[in-house]
Amino acid sequence: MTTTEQTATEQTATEQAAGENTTETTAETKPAYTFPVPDLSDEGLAKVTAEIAQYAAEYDRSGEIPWKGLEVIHRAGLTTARIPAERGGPDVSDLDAARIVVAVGEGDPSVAIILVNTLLSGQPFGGIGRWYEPFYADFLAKSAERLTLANFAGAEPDLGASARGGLPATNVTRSGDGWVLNGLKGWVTGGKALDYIIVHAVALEDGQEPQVGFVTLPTDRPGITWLDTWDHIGLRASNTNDVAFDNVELPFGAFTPTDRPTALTSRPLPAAILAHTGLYVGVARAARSAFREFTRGRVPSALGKPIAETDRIQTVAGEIELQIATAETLLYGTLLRAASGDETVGPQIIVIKSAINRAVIAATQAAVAALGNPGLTRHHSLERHLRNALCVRVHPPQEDAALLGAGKRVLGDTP
Amino acid sequence: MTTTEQTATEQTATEQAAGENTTETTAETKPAYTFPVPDLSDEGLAKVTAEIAQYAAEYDRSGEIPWKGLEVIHRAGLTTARIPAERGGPDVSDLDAARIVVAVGEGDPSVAIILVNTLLSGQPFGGIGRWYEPFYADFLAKSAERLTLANFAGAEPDLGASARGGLPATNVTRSGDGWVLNGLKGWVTGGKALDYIIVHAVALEDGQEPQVGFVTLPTDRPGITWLDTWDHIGLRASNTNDVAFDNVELPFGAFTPTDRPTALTSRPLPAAILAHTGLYVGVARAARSAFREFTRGRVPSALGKPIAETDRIQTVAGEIELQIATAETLLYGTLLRAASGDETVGPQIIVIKSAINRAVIAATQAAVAALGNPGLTRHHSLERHLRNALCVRVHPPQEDAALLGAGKRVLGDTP
Amino acid sequence: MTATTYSDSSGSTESIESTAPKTAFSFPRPDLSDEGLAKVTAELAETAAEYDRTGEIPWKGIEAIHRAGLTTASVPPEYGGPGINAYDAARMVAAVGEGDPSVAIILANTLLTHGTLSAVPITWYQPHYLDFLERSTRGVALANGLGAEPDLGASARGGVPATNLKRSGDGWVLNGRKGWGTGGTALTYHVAHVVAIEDGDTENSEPRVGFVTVPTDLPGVSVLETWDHIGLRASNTHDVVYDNVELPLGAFTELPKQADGKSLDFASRPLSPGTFAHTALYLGVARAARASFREFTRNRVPTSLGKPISETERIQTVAGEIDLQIATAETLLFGTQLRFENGDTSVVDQIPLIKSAIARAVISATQTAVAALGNPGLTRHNSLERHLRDALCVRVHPPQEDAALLAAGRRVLGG
Amino acid sequence: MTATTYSDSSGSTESIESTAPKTAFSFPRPDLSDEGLAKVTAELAETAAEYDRTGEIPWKGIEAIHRAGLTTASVPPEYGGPGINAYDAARMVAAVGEGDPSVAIILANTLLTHGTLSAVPITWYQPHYLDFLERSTRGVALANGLGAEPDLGASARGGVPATNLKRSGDGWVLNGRKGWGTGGTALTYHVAHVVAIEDGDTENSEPRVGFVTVPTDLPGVSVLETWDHIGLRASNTHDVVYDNVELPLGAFTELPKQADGKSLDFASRPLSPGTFAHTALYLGVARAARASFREFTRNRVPTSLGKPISETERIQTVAGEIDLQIATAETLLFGTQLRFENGDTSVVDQIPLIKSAIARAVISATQTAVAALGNPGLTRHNSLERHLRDALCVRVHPPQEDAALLAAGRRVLGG
Repeated sequence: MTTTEQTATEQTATEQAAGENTTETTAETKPAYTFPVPDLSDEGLAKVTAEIAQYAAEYDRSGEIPWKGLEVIHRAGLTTARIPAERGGPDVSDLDAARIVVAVGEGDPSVAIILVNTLLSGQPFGGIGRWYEPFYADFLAKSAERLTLANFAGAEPDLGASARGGLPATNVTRSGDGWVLNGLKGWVTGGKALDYIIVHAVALEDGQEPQVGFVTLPTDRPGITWLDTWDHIGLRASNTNDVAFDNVELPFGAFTPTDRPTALTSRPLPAAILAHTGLYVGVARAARSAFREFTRGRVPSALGKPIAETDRIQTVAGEIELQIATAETLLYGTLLRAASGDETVGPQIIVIKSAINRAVIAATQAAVAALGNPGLTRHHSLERHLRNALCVRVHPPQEDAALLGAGKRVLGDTP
Repeated sequence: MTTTEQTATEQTATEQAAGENTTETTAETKPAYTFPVPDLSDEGLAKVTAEIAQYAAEYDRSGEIPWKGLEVIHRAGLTTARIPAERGGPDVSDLDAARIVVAVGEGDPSVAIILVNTLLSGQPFGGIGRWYEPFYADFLAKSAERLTLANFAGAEPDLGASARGGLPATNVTRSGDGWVLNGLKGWVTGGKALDYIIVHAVALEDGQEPQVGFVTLPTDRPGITWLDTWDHIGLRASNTNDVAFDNVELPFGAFTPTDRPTALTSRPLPAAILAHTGLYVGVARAARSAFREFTRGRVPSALGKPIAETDRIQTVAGEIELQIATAETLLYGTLLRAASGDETVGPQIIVIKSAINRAVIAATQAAVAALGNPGLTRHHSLERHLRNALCVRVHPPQEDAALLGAGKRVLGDTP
Repeated sequence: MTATTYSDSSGSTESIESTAPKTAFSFPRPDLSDEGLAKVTAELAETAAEYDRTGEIPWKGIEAIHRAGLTTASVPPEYGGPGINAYDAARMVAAVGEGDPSVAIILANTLLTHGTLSAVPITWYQPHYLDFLERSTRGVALANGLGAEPDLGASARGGVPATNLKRSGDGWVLNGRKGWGTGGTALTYHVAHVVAIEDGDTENSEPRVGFVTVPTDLPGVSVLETWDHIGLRASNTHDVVYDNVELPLGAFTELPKQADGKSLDFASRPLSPGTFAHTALYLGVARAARASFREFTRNRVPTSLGKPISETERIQTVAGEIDLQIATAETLLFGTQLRFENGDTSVVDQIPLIKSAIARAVISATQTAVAALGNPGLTRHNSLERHLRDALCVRVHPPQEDAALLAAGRRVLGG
Repeated sequence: MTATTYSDSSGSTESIESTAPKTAFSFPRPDLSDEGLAKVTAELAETAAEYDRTGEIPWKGIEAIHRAGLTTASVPPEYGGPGINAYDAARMVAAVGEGDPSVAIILANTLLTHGTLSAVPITWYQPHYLDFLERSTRGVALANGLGAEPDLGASARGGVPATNLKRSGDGWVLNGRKGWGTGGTALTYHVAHVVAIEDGDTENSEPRVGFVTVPTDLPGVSVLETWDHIGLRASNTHDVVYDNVELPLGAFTELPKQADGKSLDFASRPLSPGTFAHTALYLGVARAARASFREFTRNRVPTSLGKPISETERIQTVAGEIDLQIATAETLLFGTQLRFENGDTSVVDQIPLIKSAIARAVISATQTAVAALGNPGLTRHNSLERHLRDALCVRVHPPQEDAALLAAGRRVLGG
């Protein structure tokens, strides 16, 4: 992707879509591209898992953008799996999207989190983000050619996660026919690998109330600086860095106003938001495999057989499996309940997400706690899976907010 | 105890102690009574446990005052164990008081809770209660003759536990030379078995601010009505009933003003307050014995040996023992740390109490969870021990208040 | 046993399946709407506390579910019944369990004996089944499968029953003792797990294990009142004794032999989603606990607070935690059935673990409510105390957690 | 290994105990006041993060504790040392662990090799010990007991070591490999658990198991850099290889035979309170986590909240929970030692369980802090992430929880 290409594409798109601001309006025309339907069989997904897993330890060490894993999911057609049918995409179901994310997360959760953000951003999926049509067309054009990634940028270091409510400090102001963007966004997963960012910002116009909205931003514009802030216990290759905007120029249509954000916990969430959580279910599955491999291979001289053959280790494996069965059933079962028209599940999603988080952490910690040193040394992968699993709690809404929100509902006048 | 005797004793005592209002002033004179020193050896206490335990199931069923168990502890000299040396008592240490309560709680926690209240009320122990000297002299005289019991009455049904702060509605107003007492107290353990109650009340005098204080109240006065409100999951024989006061007449000295109460969580507690918790440590020990007895006796035909010989049951027993070792070390270790001059333990006592509570419940529930039906049927004692253990959380300060209080300290300007 | 005379109308050993007119009966499809089920819940809840106290057979509740058409809801269509599926059976039992879990367990057992929902092939002797259906048209008729024996433990842990049939003339004579015969004297039929002994069998003969259908009004059938449990006190889960009960030859159906020539072993059989019928009733208990928590906290206005405690963040967070556990239980229960229907076969092996996970969630929901409230959660003046005692029974249903964990661990770690 | 030449100054196999002037050395008593220890903590904390990154031997921290007189604090009085007791050793190690747990574990090992605190009789070869003390007067000198072997697992689980001494002329030749040699190349002496093989020993000879003292600068001693752990990353817990290391005959001391003629078995020995030295360092880690939580929450002022999050009830309750866990760990640690000193022998059997309970409290305190904060608890920008990784190592020290539970359960359920 060169700057020249980008600018040309954008100009064309701008002309084509003059006055249009949403994707829906072009839905009638024949799609310009045809994106592949990924192999969603258990075997197909397991192959993807295995291929990505080869590189996961290396990227965990280096913290570099996990290009090899990203190339695997691109080749498998996963990054474009949620592109709508009217734009030529396979538009896989929520359930299949979750299965994809679980499989990729089992291989390398840093790759999976970059993937899930692209899946969530590339379509109004999860209720966040609205694209400027010319940019979306460009995003599709690039996606048809090569690995193309997008993400949503909501949080700001001072504000905390936008899911807790509050106005962003990042803003656009008018400049000629368009806008200039200024501000700082935190925790933008994917970092320099991203092609597009949907930025949560406020539009400041003279004499008007500040207007909250979303800015579609191609990452090759001048004025965008990535700050190398990510140095986390887990998901170390996710490149969840800060990004600063210094007078980034954008066309007028790139800003889409929206309602003032409310806290995530005060409204029902679409079941699709659980896709994020799915990658950690994958981590728990990876921990199970690591536990299995280690305990089947470990033959202490005093015991004379693999420790996997003892009741104690088998019971621990049963506990790990219980937690994974719980996490999987909560994830897939919620999507199925939602799909089956069960309306009671909607308000429960925020707490179900917390329940999955707990199961993921419990599965991984049960494995680690049972093994002593081998669970903690970097000679085995379990140590990495534990560090990755611990990150499950950071995604909004966090547990305390979820519990409080659910409690208010339960104790309110109409439970 | 007849009303005639009581009145006579009280009148005499009133004359003797004219103008005196605290126990300290008579400390110089030779004590009028000599109370026995209880046998505090492990063996001596175990005998008490075994004797009381014989009757515990029966009183759990009937809910009657556990007279047989109370007579055992009276004969063993436990009810008078904390009477100060200057009044002829053995004044056992905090540590020994805790050991006594644990042993009695292991036999019957309903007896133990009546005992611990008498131990806490019979002396300014735990920081609550101040006696009117003539009444204290009468209490000692009765105690020298027969089983004599006292308790503190703080909580009110509308107010909640007084430990959370707030003014009592129960009050004394002036009447002639003395007071009349009116109001309703809740959760007064011991019920009709009590000889004295130290009532937390407010004195209302014309033209003056309400004054909070304690009223020493002999229970044979007219105007005292017990309400049969106790119908609990556990400690069913503790007779923790409500008591109503309707114009109960009292001499002037029976009211002792005190500082306005603050929430228990905002001040360091004396380590002795853990004595209450000790009775539940006894319950956990009783659950351990019940678990041991059942698992050693249960020989399923398919197994052909006692289930106590399986690794699984042994590991559960280990978990029970871990929780009991934790509870005992927290209880005795805190008293020893306090006695050794370790000042850091004072502010920790409120959370240590919660930690003991958790260990007691964990020990009992581990036993129950492992056994299925035999842990839940009334054919075995474990079911009763579980119901009793569940009551550990109701004593103030409750866990949420303790955590909040400790957290404020930790995060305050001088941690 | 009731004194009603009932004489076996046929000595024939032939199945009369072909001669039975399929449309002889017509059982209504119950109202399975949320509103319809809520009405049943409310009606049952009126009498649940009373039956918990007395331990008597909850006839009022049983009659309510009979009137609502629930007891016959799983009668197969070929016998004129609505033949509801496992999903609806779980919804129904959960609603009944929320009202009165003693009624719900009696209902679940009856539903399962109709065979369409059972994991184990349950085959009735046709004349018995037709009689049972005929009685169901005239009034309440209940049945239960009796597996466990006092010495053997739960049949789900494997082993050959001691209860046996011996040949006698044209029929059998039944002797033995069954434990946990939920429903007690209210049952019309038993489906008992027995071994059939033919003349000439030796110690080395492969035992013929199967089920025998027993009308409970035959001479020699009696109930021993052994049930005295912490919860489900009105379930009348007593022992049943067979003393030379004479039965026709056709009343016994042997379980199909497996590939190794042995009878189907309960302990190693895969579970079907129908086995969630029992689990569902405890989901109902957890919901009842949530409702009780809601009611109490909305009405409790401590004078020192001046508003309902339901308006504090602490109580709201507790309510959120309760809701998290209930959402977990619901999604595990219904989500598993949906995964199964959706063709996800990986869930079948996980069913025992998922049942354990639901049990944990039910207990956790209830205990969270109780722990947060102190005395009001433990007194019998409020219903929460009863819900806690009922919830604790969830763990006793086979397969128990330790067995589920060990079996799953072996599967996970196996070759 | 460092290249420093060190030649064994004596080939004598006689103990020179009697000829050693008892007052040849004089080691200062360290400042054990709370303030004195807090100063050490603060100094260590300055460099801990850096050593965690590099994994190098934490020389700055080691020199700080040497200057403070901690490394020689357990030298017995007869050798001129302060011979501190187990209680003060635990306080000291906790303070060092709060600053840098990698330094603390190296300290704890050195303290234990002086023998006065050890559970196992550690006997030095006198010339080695005098040399070790003499070096300690000149600069940092560290020692460690090496028990575990890669194949054998932790020596605390029993078994005969493969590392062995064979007779060679007047002395021994040492061969083998030891795992988890904390301190790595910083160590001056090893006290290694070995088997001594004499000429003429057969396979059936009872193995002579004991300890050999090894100056680390002898030819044939080398360190394999195997340590790459989640936590205690600067502890340099590498493997040690002995390749034909020549030692004098007196360097080996056999462990006393027990009544059954076998050597003292590590796995079945009772633990002494001195074994809490290792546990204490993790108490320090938990305290460091609390301090880190305090600092972060007092300084974090989200714009939407407008005040530090430490002023919210939610964060205060979390801090209370952390404090509860730390109070539990402290009281278990110091309370056990006080119970022991107070003559309460029942606590001895409970020590392995109490260590497990402390481990749970340490992990719980740290995980509670991390779970409440989201990203700030997991990023390496704050120290909490490091404290979590360090705390996770608490479980690896023998006896591990499963072994402790099983052994205790057997004791509880035994005849």
